[in-house]
Amino acid sequence: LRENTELKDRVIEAARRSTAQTDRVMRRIGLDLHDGVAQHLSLIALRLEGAGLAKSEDAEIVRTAVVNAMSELRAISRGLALPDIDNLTPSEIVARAVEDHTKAFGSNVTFSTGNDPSYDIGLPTKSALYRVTQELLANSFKHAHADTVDVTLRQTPDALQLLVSDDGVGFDTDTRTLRPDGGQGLTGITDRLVSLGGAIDIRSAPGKGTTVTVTLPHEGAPL
Amino acid sequence: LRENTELKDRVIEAARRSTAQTDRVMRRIGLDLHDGVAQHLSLIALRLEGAGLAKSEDAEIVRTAVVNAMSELRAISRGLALPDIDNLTPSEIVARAVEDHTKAFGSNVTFSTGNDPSYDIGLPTKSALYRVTQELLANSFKHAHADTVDVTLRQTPDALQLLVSDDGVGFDTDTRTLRPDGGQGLTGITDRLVSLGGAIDIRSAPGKGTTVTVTLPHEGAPL
Amino acid sequence: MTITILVADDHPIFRDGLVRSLEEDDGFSVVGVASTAADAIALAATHRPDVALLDLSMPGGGLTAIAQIASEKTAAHVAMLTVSEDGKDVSEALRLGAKAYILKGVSARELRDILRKVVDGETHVSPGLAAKL
Ligand SMILES: Nc1ncnc2c1ncn2[C@@H]1O[C@H](COP(=O)(O)OP(=O)(O)OP(=O)(O)O)[C@@H](O)[C@H]1O
Ligand SMILES: Nc1ncnc2c1ncn2[C@@H]1O[C@H](COP(=O)(O)OP(=O)(O)OP(=O)(O)O)[C@@H](O)[C@H]1O
Ligand SMILES: [K+]
Ligand SMILES: [Mg+2]
Ligand SMILES: [Mg+2]
Ligand SMILES: [Mg+2]
Repeated sequence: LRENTELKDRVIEAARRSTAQTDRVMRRIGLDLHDGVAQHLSLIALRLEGAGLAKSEDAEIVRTAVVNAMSELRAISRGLALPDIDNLTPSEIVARAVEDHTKAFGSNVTFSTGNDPSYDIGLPTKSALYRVTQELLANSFKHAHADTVDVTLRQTPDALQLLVSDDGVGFDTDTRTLRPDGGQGLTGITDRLVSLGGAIDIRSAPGKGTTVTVTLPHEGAPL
Repeated sequence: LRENTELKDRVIEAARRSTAQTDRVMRRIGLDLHDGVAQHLSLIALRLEGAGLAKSEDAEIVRTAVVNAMSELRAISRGLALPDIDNLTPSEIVARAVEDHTKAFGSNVTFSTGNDPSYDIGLPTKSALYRVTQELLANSFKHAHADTVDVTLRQTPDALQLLVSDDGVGFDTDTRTLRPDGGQGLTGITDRLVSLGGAIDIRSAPGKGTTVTVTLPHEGAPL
Repeated sequence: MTITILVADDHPIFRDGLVRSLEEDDGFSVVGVASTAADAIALAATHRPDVALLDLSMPGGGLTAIAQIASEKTAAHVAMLTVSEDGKDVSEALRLGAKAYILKGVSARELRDILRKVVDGETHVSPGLAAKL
């Protein structure tokens, strides 16, 4: 029995490690890109103006390529970096994820929320809240072809409940979720939630839209 | 008892997921960088002359910045991508990792190996062999300040044994390894090995150098 | 004499810049533009260019295109233009029959100089890559 409990702890610990590892790789790459490539590109942009480009078609091509390179780099970095959410409440965090998503993709998302708790939740729970919202919105945008996406955050005394629901194409949850090769998204989310004692429930069927319900205990993780 | 075996499987499965997840994130970012930023930069290099800043001082700054941005991007992509090792034998893979390391860092590494098995090992085991060698050499280079680093690959009928040993500063293995915040390296390696039924053993002490021994069963993973 | 070129690259914006970089010089004429290995192979057979200038990572794979174009001799010369500096890619490309391996990051003028040399029968590998062979 004791061995059993130990093994259960190791499952949670392994999920936690997986999440931490992914975060670390992402942060590292984000920093490398920011400190290296992004700085050189900024310099290019700066000096091109100073050099007083001729009014040639090539000048326009180069200028556009600089803008494109920078915005692609920013998009990649945005996916890698977590914004500064340490001092935000749960509903502010979800609102931020919704805002970042609609700014980037121009899609139509509604958000409703209740009262925030009067105490602070831990940073791992905050990160999970942001990343999970980000990924679920990305899925609805990429796969669902939905007209509307609704995000709801409910708060009970001991848990957060996040619902992301779309009226899009839906999918067969038996075959499409958590396949080892099925994209990083839902697998990554699940690891993140398991490591914090949380859970995910996916309701979908072809033609019926998708509703994902995520539960996260307030207290956060057995860290 | 059955629950017990199930839980053990889940620990291995979680480690495997962690590794796969990290690989996927890295591959995805590598592709995004290659298809986006790198192509725009290439276009800038191609058309800069035509853009009318051929002779100014700024032109030289811009040209240098383009070259620098591209070489940083290549360095990041190099770290992200796994070279083409599908058709290599275990000793060729380790030799390749050693060669890539010495080319990049100009450090002094010796490599000795025995006979390769006459059958093929799986791709997950091959990837693990390359990544583990890459990370252990990077650690010896970054942390050890060693004069020499020796890499040895031994092959028994059912396992590969890789030793990476340096005569550098060493470290206290109790406090420095597998800390959740202790860098992606040793934690990532351990997950990779656990997922394949392998193991890692680290012998080090301040001032005494470091020897890491990695064992990987030939048969590879419970995939 | 005008050098005829077939261009194959799956990145449309870069490809346009590439075509422009050749067309702007009276010595070059782009006779075909492809974005996949299959298109490149077919267009080479149709136009028989002096040089097939191929991207490495495009649908179907640049290596496949080299193999076919070089073995059927539908282009007089094959040259690679790619961001990959992987030694394996370089040696494989040359083994399959490419006469030049050029890293993206070249300027239009450098590129044209290299292509002229290739047509004259020279082999070219971008500096720094030769060490990887
Ligand atoms: N809201 C949705 N509507 C329709 N299909 C969905 C939705 N969410 C997920 N899916 C299906 O489930 C699959 C798995 O999703 P998951 O997020 O794990 O991977 P992905 O989005 O394909 O890739 P990644 O997240 O790594 O970019 C998707 O490929 C898609 O087929
Ligand atoms: N060969 C070595 N010699 C001396 N110290 C080492 C050696 N290998 C590892 N260490 C110590 O162990 C720590 C953990 O190593 P690990 O590879 O996990 O992380 P890192 O190298 O610091 O970061 P990352 O691998 O993410 O770049 C290192 O920071 C270093 O202090
Ligand atoms: K022309
Ligand atoms: Mg997804
Ligand atoms: Mg390390
Ligand atoms: Mg391409």
